Amino acid sequence: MSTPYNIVLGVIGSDCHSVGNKILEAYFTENGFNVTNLGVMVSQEEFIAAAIETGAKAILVSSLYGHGEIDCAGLREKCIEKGLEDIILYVGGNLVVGKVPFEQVVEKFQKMGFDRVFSNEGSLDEEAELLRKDIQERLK
Amino acid sequence: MSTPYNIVLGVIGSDCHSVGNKILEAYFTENGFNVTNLGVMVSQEEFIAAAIETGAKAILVSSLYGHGEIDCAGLREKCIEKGLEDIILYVGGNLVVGKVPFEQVVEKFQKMGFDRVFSNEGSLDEEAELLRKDIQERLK
Amino acid sequence: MSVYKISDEKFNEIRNEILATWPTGKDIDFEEAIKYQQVIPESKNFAVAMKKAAEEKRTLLQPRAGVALVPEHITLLKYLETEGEADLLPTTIDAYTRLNRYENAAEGVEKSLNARTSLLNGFPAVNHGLAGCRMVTEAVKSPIQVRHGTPDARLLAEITLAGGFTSFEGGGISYNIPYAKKVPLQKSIDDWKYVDRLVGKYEERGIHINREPFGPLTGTLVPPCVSHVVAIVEGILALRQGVKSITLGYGQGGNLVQDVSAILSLKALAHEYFEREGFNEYDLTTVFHQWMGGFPPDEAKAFAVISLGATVAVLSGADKVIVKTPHEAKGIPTKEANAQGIKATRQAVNMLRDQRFPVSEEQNIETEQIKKEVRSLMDAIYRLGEGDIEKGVVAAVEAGALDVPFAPAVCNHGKILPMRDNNGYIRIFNKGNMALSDEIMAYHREKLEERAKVEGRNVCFQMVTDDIYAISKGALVGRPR
Amino acid sequence: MSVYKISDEKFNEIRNEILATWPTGKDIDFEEAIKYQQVIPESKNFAVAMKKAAEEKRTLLQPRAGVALVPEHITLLKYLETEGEADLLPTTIDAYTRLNRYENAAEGVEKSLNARTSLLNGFPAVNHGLAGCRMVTEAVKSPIQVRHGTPDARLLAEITLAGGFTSFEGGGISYNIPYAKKVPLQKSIDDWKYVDRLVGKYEERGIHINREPFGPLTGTLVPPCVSHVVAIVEGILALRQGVKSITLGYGQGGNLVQDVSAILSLKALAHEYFEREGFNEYDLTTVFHQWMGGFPPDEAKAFAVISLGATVAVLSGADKVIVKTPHEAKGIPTKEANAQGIKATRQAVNMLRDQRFPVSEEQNIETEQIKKEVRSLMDAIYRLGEGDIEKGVVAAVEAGALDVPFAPAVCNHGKILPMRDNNGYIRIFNKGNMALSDEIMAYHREKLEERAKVEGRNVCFQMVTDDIYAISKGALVGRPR
Ligand code: B12
Ligand code: B12
Repeated sequence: MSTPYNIVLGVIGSDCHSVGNKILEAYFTENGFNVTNLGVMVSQEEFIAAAIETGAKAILVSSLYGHGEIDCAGLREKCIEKGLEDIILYVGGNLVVGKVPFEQVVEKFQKMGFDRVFSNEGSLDEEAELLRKDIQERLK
Repeated sequence: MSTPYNIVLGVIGSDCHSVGNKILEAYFTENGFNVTNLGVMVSQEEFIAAAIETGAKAILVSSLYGHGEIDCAGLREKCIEKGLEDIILYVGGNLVVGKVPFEQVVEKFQKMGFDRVFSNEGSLDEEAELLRKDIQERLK
Repeated sequence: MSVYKISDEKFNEIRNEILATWPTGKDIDFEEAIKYQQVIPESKNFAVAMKKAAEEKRTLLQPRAGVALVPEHITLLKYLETEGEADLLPTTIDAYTRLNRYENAAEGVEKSLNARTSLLNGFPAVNHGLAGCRMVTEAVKSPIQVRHGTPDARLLAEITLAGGFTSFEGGGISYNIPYAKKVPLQKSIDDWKYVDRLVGKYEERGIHINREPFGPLTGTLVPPCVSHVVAIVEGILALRQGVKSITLGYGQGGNLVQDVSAILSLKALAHEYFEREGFNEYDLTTVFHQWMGGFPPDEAKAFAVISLGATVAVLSGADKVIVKTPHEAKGIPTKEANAQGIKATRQAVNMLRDQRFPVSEEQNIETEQIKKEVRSLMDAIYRLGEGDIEKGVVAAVEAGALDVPFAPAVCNHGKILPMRDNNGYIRIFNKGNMALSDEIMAYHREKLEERAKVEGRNVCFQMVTDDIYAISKGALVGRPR
Repeated sequence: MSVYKISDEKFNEIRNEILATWPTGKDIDFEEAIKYQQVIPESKNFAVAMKKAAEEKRTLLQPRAGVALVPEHITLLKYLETEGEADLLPTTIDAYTRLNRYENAAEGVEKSLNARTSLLNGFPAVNHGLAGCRMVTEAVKSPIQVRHGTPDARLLAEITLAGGFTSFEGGGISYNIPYAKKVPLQKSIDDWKYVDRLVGKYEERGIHINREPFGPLTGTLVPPCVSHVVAIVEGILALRQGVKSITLGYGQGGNLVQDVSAILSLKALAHEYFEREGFNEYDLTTVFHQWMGGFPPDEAKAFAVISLGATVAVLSGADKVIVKTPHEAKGIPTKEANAQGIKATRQAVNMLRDQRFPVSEEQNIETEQIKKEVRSLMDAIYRLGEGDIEKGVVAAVEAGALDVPFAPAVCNHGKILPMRDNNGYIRIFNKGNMALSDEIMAYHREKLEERAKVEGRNVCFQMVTDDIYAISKGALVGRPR
């Protein structure tokens, strides 16, 4: 592990689910990332401001409570607007309302401009590995 | 309740499930039928012999263990052969192997010549009522 | 007692302000609401149902459920009532409404109409207003409750109680710390005093309204002493405003003995402190929440978690059980999945309704331990509040003398670290500033060392993480892999 | 002890006869079978697995499963092993084979081939012969057992043990009385002596084969004392022929305290009587059967019954649990439904594996009560057999001194009527001729009167019927409607 990458972490919208967020912070920090954790109930603006401030390579958005579709719409556009064309956008959690086949969820959020979409069943090891690769890819 | 009708009861084939059989015997007896209970593991021949001997109006066949299809095939034909053209044939229990939609089971056993086909979820009150009606109908 | 009650003048002042915060507020007329509530049959009154359950020693079943639109919500509730055989109905409020973002909720309603499916995670009762709420409460036969997570629920309470609901969940602490980020504790407590006073006003007019502080808090490794103290304090705050029917809750921890001891001690301690505060006339009942933390995604495994929760609920003698569904890990359940959760629970509850968890040495020890811990925390609250519980609880949370694990609220200290011992009891690894004596902590430490020894590792933070994941991965204690 | 053993001469005589009863018998060569068993890895040996489970205080999970054709049966077992996470595998034998009707079974195989689905309710191991059995046992990684219900299982045992199975369920009483109609008890006991002797011969050559008398009998309101006596007697009969690894079983009754007490007393009593009979070298383990009576047709409700069984199994410390499926009420389960049953059980067992049912006054009372009843019945058996257990049990069954409720066998007295008391314990309403003292019966009567009083009806036969239906209708005690 060379210099740690800066990443921004948070739970979007009016979502209060804090347990997973605390675990993600602990995990990514321990695994060599420089984590700015905005906690729960984070607006799109707050994510972008923090990313600009810290020069983050990626924003990791969580949404658990079901309003992910509404809350995440437009984030990619806003990033571009603010000059974050290259920033990696990940999203994970229980992204939509109800038990929906995961492929459909992935499609929906990829269309919105997220680079990768995760369920709540993923392995953190794999997720961190992907993130590291994606960042290195972007840096080339 | 006028004169009690004679009926024959038993569990067909190599089937050992005796609990339901004991309940059916107690129930139909209490409800004014004259029950000849052959118990478990009854062959087609034994059913017919008992029906002839007692002048039964109906044979109530149980099959729980899944081999109902194999064990019941040909019973109607054998009845006719022995001169029991008019006898009412009921069958009930877990009639086939596996969880099969009940309509399919009914169709299968009606084709075999059973007048009525019952699952293991029926109400004994309704079943006794139907039997009384069917016998009266046949007697007209 | 009346010294604590919000004065009528003050109440009306707030009311005028609050009803103006969203257009549907203007339809509320308290006198009309009283008349409306008066004709609701007793069989639909939640407070009466809870009291009866306690008398008959039955455990009533209640699901959670709420969708964006009125007709769909009615269909859902009716299904849970008939097909699901629920005893009590909920109306779970969406997350925008919980944060008073009625514009967002309106947008959600709009989008749901277009998408022909609910895009909200609950029923936006404020947006649907009095008429919408009454359509819902009139459509069902069972007592029905508002379930939410709203730090400022004043408008929601005004609309839903006038709308025919007869129970209202929440409290100034339990609907702030696990549900909000930046709401000062004194603010949410003040706003909930209004809600309790409103309920008190209904009671004064002979309308029984049940109140239920939210027991499970963050639903994740919450030690019984923490949630008990919050429940007892919120109970007292409610009684002070004239509330009469109180249901205190507890979320399944996972160790059977601890869970049974928790329900038993919760009831005993609540009576003790309610009486200490001078209250004698109230109906106290208990509610057991099936596992509130992360669920296993596999539905068969989820059924086992649900059934185990049902088992403990009935064996502990809880008066009500809140039911989860096999879809829990994945998303808001379909009505079918919701009914499945109730059916599994029904089967377990009915099979065990003639049985109680037999009293044992272990249970006596754990019950006494919980009592000791609760008293230690309550003592600190009284001390910090100079005898007053409200002042004390605000100070205690600020000082971390009372601390909720894994909570999002910044007003919460957030230093407590709970962890399971070798038998799955929830113990405290790091107490932060919690007002727990050295003796108490020595007991917890001893129990945790037992586990560490078995696992061949030191008591460490990794155990906490392992424990958080455990049930969703099919175990209770997060053993090293 | 060797006085009881079937002599080699006698054994070989029977063997020649038996192997000739169906063409596949001629492939059996004991020496070749020993060689075959010798190379089966220890990880696949059932006796070893049971012993290890007991040492590690784990509860192993085993489903029931069997279909007509070899490839389908292998697919099924592999699915249960990987997807279902089963610890131990079964091969459930079809009902024709159980009655030695190999022609019918052959017809079933034929028809199944044509229908492209299994029309048999199990795997016809005799028809598939040595080659078929070995294909099955070689295809899986886990220990695998033959489960059936065969009064005369001599050929089945020869073929399956030579075929690589390492455990064999059944016994001369438990596979006659609940499963057969006209087989004399002495006949089935004699035939099972052969099976046990065969296992003894494997043991003498260093091959461990586990034997498991069938605990639940008719699965319907069987009082613990009845099934315990059968289990203990069959255990002794097996030990006499050289069996070393014995797993005694008990079917869930429904009252938690009674079920836990049953497992505890079963183990204690078995050791007591085994030692009394002069045996010291054996491995004794226990198996708990999830609810064996009529199941609720609704799958969510069935999951609750399954989970409750899993809960009691692990809390009682049983070494193995036999798992039901959500399809139980309807028919032989699909492999998916079967796996669901194991998964639900796995979740409950893992969540509770670090917990035991706490010892209580009620449990001590019930454990002592069961012991008293078993001793009373065993005394009668020794008395009737003039000191010999085999002679005694045949005489006891004939006299009704030992009586199995609701059984089909004509050799069984069938006068005993069990019934639940007010807390769901299985008690005896009418003892028939059972060798139970007046003191014991007075206790049962007292308990039943308690229930009658609560229900406002006299202790009556209707209660028995109500109790039989109860679980499938969603309760444990069959209350009047
Ligand atoms: C505990 C819990 C609560 C607690 C939360 C306490 C707290 N402050 O944290 C309480 C009881 C307060 C609560 C409230 C609500 N909840 Co809630 N809750 C849960 C529950 C049971 C567990 C969540 C949890 O802590 N899991 C454990 C952690 C470790 O896992 P995690 O949160 O999933 O996070 C991990 C992964 O998702 C992943 N991950 C997450 N984000 C990201 C991002 C990236 C980039 C990556 C790579 C990975 C990743 O990594 C994390 C760490 O491993 C879930 C259901 C479940 N999962 O079983 C429902 C659930 C999330 N809740 C739900 C809902 C709807 C609500 C409520 C709206 C109430 C309601 N209507 O029922 C309110 C929310 C109000 C609000 N304003 O947000 C729904 C969401 C429905 C949907 N999406 O369709 C769920 C799924 C339950 C359900 N099936 O209905 N809840
Ligand atoms: C108890 C039981 C046993 C006991 C039986 C003890 C005994 N001697 O009676 C034991 C453990 C010994 C046993 C053995 C077997 N069983 Co069994 N058993 C059951 C179980 C759990 C309950 C049956 C029962 O007693 N129900 C209570 C009584 C009151 O209800 P009932 O029997 O259904 O009878 C009522 C109704 O069906 C109806 N009825 C019945 N017949 C008729 C006829 C008419 C005309 C009418 C109107 C109504 C009617 O009225 C009765 C009274 O209310 C059922 C599953 C279930 N239902 O939950 C499986 C079940 C019947 N068994 C089954 C099987 C396969 C077997 C075995 C072959 C072993 C195996 N492979 O698993 C062996 C059978 C060997 C043999 N030779 O028969 C399968 C049958 C599968 C199928 N049809 O696809 C079932 C469905 C379980 C399953 N899902 O796999 N079993």
